[in-house]
Amino acid sequence: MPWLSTLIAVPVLGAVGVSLVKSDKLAKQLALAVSLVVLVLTGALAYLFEPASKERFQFAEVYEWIPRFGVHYGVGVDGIALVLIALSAVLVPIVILASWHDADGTGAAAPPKRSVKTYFALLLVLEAMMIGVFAATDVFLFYVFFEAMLIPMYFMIGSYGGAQRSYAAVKFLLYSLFGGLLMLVAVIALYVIADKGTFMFPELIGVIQDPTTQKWLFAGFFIAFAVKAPLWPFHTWLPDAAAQAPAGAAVLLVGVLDKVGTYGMLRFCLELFPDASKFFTPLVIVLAVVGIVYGAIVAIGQTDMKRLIAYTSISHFGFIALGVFAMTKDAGAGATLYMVNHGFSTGALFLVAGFLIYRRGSSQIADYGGVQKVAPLLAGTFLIAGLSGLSLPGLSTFVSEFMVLIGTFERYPVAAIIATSGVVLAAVYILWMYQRTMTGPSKEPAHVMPDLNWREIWVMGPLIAVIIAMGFFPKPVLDVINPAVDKTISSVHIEPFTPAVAEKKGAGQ
Amino acid sequence: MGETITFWILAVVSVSAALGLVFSRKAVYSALMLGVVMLSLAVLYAVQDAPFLAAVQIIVYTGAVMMLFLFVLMLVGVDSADSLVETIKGQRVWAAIAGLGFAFLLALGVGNATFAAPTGLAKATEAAGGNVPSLAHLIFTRYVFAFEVTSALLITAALGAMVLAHRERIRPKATQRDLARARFTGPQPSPLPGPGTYALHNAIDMPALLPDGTVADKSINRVLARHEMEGGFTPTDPVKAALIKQVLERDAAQDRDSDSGDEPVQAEDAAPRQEDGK
Amino acid sequence: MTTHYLVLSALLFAIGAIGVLVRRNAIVVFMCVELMLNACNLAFVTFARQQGNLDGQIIAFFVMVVAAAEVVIGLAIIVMIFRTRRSASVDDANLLKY
Amino acid sequence: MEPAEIIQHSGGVIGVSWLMVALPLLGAAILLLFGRRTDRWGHLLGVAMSLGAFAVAVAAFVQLLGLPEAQRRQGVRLYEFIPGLADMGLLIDPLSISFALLITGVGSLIHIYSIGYMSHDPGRRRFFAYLNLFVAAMLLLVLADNYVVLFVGWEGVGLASYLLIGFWQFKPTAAAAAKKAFIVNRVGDFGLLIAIFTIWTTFGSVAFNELTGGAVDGAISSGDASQGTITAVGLLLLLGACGKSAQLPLQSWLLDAMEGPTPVSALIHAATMVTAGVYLVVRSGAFFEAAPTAQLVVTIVGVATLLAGAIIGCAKDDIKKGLAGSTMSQIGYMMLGAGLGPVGYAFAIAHLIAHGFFKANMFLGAGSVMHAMNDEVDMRKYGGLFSVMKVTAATFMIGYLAIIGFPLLSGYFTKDGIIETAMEHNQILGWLAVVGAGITGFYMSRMVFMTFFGKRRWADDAHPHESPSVMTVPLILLSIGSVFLGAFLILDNRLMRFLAPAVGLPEHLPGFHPFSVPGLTTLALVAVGVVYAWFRYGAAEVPRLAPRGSFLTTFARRDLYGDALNEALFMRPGQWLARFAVFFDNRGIDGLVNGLAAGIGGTSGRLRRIQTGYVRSYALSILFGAAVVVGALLYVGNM
Repeated sequence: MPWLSTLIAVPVLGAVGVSLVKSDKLAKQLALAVSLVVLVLTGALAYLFEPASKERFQFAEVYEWIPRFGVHYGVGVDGIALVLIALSAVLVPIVILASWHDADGTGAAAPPKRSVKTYFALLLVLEAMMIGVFAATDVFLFYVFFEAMLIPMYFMIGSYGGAQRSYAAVKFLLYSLFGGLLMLVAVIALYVIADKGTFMFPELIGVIQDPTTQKWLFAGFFIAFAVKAPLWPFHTWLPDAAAQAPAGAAVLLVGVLDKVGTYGMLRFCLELFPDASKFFTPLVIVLAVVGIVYGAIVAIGQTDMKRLIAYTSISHFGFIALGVFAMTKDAGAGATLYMVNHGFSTGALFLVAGFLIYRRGSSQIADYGGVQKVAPLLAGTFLIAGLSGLSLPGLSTFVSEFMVLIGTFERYPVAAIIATSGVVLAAVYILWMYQRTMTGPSKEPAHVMPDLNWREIWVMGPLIAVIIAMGFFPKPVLDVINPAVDKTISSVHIEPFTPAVAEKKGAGQ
Repeated sequence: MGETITFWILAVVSVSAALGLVFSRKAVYSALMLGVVMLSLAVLYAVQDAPFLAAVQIIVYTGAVMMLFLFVLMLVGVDSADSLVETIKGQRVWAAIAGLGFAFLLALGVGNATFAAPTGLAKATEAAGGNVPSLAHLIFTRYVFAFEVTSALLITAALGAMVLAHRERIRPKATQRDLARARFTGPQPSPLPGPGTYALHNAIDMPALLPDGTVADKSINRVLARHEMEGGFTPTDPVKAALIKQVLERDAAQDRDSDSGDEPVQAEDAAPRQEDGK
Repeated sequence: MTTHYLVLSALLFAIGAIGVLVRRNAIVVFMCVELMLNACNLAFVTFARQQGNLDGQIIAFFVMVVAAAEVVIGLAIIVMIFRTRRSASVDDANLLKY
Repeated sequence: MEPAEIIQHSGGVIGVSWLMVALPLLGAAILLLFGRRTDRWGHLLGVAMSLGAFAVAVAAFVQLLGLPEAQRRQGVRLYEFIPGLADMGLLIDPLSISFALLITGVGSLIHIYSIGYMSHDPGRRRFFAYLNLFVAAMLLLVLADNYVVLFVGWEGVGLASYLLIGFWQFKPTAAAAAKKAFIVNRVGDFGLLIAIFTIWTTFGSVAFNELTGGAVDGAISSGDASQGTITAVGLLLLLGACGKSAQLPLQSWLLDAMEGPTPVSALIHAATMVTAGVYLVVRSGAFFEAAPTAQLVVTIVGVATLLAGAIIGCAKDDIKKGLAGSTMSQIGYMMLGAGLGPVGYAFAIAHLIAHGFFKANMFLGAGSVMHAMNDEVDMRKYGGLFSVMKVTAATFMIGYLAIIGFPLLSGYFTKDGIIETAMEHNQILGWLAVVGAGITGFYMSRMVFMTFFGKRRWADDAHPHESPSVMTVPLILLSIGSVFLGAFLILDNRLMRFLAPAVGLPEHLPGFHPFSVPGLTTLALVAVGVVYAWFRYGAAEVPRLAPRGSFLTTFARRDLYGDALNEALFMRPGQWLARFAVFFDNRGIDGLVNGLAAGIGGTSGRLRRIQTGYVRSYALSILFGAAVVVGALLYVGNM
């Protein structure tokens, strides 16, 4: 059975269906059903996946697409891609449920009513693109999905967003296109220079040997990914886009779309251009560390909730990039796990912030206060989401952040130490936001700020359950990730880390 | 030798006529100058073994096309002279540079080439027995398709001209009834007071007096009044000056109230409005 | 001799071009265009004689025909514009800008 | 004697010792998940879970006692936590079980006390959920068999502390105090994390059983780890300990933490969590013993904090803050002890356990007083309470006598042990510790005299009464512990020998010298402090409004300007930096991007003007183009 093609096709067909049905309510229900079908299919896929398999990509499908240029429709997953696809598949139903009224024109800010069907159809199209981009094993196909993803997101921000939506949407699109075009140049150059007559990723590994060529091609890919991720200093589109996008779209934007950047670094930059990666590592690590500290400090200074969350993500993307380029197994696996965990944790934060904003109609922190008193459940979920944002042990993000830091410390202690200071700053920005919004005397009567309703509990419940479960028992996911990361790291040909007292391991007294 | 003389005479004539075409102020003169150029060229065609073209040049161009130009000139207004003030900055200088440069370059190109003595068309026309039959032969054999297309083009052009020039009335013609209604629904059903109705002066810039002796605002031509005040041409008659000043002050007060736009524009606007009202 | 004809043709063409550029009356501009076409025709005829080939004359003939069609349409348009705008200045029709 | 090796074991109660963590965790989960439905019986469940954990701890303790000494370190491996890095495993050894007993024992008593104390609070169920969460996290901290799991518990208690300090979140001060506690703790955690990283990269393991003294010495002697690395590990661990245990320079959060309900102050900020730093130092003894510099720093930090805490305690009128200063000071003693090697460990742990009892006792007593006085905390509005609340006063007095080191009570034995051991190591530190004891005598007496004796300075609407028995019974139990525990643990070096499998045993066991010079000096100084306090606060009139006092008083009242220093050094510059960063981001980076966009837009806007709409301009450019083409043709043709 062509699993991956089915996974891509189902949401696309679902989107067509959603846009054809008559009533808005039916459209929502259909969208939710389709996304749940995708989730079930992904579950089956994950069940059938064999982490220990010798094959690099499982469920592989390859068909010729443009034979003249060796472009294939090639899909397949390894552990890294699988967990990211699973992340998308889990997040989309949650986002659909959370966005139930986003396009209705209800809510305290009284946004104008917009087409509900289009919104949910766009969500499903986006899901298909996200699955496609992670599944693609053909570099050209990856590029196509990479760019095609922008379109539904552009419309979701541009037509369903806040007051500054068109500015944000255009900024998002231009930034991404800028990076994407550099990548297109690099993709074409890769094809021409490799001279293999194919765009298939597995066949292109290790083909480029010339160091200078590698550096140029690396730069082309890397800048695209750095814009996407986003890495400091290419980050300023993210706060605008995330703050203006409706909460659900912001979740997918920050939670999944941006992961394509770090995923690309891990998959394409490291494997296709190992020498250039090593050459550029100091630069990337500096950018990542600057991003970690800088993002955190700017987040502390924010007055807008969604912008604050966006800046925390910039800090977290610094951690992921740091993990990817530390090129140790712990850091690599940690970075991959971080991509997944960050999706859940930031997703939860954005969604709770969205619930708040839906009730009160403002994203300014100063407009809130004492919510805990009138809506304890809302405040509680906000706190848990926030705590996962500051990597509290016992919540999933801790495991990944710890692995990234420890893996980085193995090779670059100074960078790791500076990055660890992000841990302190994270406490400042999250808890200060919580203090300003949730604690103190309450600013409004209870009827303005009702507690979570059942739909919202169903949105937050699974997310929090996943966050806590993976915080205490990350092994199943790590078992899937580890072999794939090992393969990636080993293709960089870098000395593996050994502790100073390796030979005494287990000696004891 | 005869050809050389003909050429030089006609060259001078045609170039001067062309210059006249460009530089004469009146379009009719330009048309006539163009006619001169065309006729000269017709002669030059004839000299160059193209009698048929010379005839066509005279009949079609000078006869039909030039007449068309003249008709249109009649329609548009034959007696209007064009303003020769250039509005686009630098257009003339650059046009001259580009045009002369272009001519120079072409001349350079032509001058660089060395031509043998003209072959002449005697040989080419020999087979068919003359210029016209030869042309006919070519047109109806090798160029028959182009010829047919041209004919289609001509028909289309004729139709197009008819369509374009045809004027369609979009709204029904206004009847007397309509005019009357428009007048009475407007702000001023009665005629505006004429200058000097109760006046001691017979002047357009003199305000009319209403029966009670006050000034009728609307009877003052604002443009004239303002011009006089601003230019310092105060009327010698103190009564007149006072009246004009009074009206202008009232205007200024109104301008301040409406506080929109800058004053000169309003002053210009004021005049046509008044005319329309009348 | 051919050179002379060709230089005359170039000169007329350039004068026509300058006329197009400096005159604002649409009808005069049109006349200048006709002048340029005629200059071309002269070159065609000259080359026909130079080469001993009638094709040049044929082309000149077609140019005349097309020019006639063009004049018909062009003048119709001018008349129409004049009706609506009470002006035949090419500078008045400047809506096609930034 | 070196510590014993860890044996993987899973039999008996020790095999299910994970229940100690799981039971309270389950309690917390039930109380939080099922919400208001558990309001009626939630507190009972909380107490039951805590008692259950206590029962498991006692059973495990008994089982451990039944084993020969060499087998008294039992590892329980639960599952792989982070593959390749750390297992989720517990370590049951004398050190951890001592802590477990203290945590579950005192914890259960405080749970019971809270039933009464929180009976009128609408959030009582939530309170018990957080308390259970705390107990679970604290047990995970002390039972962990490696640094990663320890860190999980370490931050878990931080979270519980955050939640409980900010329990009354509608009070802005409480919310701010909670945040401050968490953030300052995170600074310490930063050190702990880097210590773990360094340990991992040096030794390739984070498990305690591979990080023995032998392993550390071996690494140093084989050159795999430099002395500097080990010292760095020690100092970083100390930074972590300072954060959690409110030692200088990370002490500032503890006084603010008194915003939480009093049982929280008793359990977390006196008896258990704040002592986690001492536990960490003792548990990491292998590193400190190999790094004398780090050990010296530990003792210096301990002494500095014990003096600072004592001085702060002298000037506080808020009874809880006074006790908090005292807690700082006492943990300073423990830290001092923990920096003195195996002998010091035993005294430090003994003092820790005894302190857990008498300080919890006094905090709960203070809570009882506040309960009686309409939540008034200002001691200047107490006075003469002895006669109206006899049980509370009596138990408080016992705790008081224990802490000042009244002969034969707990503090006498444990504190004296630390002082004597310190004296052997370093005379200066020893004498400073003696001075600290004297100050302790003063400020604790001041507290007792102001609260229970002298004239009644109550507010008009105050009607003090004795607390219900659900509150007084725990007080009585704790005061019994305060009386006897010290003697029990110290005499015959009982605790030292019990702890030996975990932390090692010194060559010469110290004897008990009741009449040594330091011991007698301490007693004399304490007596001076008590008498001076009597003259100032017992015999003399205590003004209802605090007098302005000398510079020293202000210095102490302002927490030795710790907060001012933090504000000047970190908070203000931090805020400024954040504002600058935001400005830089908006105007600098984003400004650059937007400037670029505006530049392109502006250029296009200007270029657009070329499109004038005049046909003649366009024609001109066409002619130019044609001329260029002709020129180019000529040029090419002539080439």
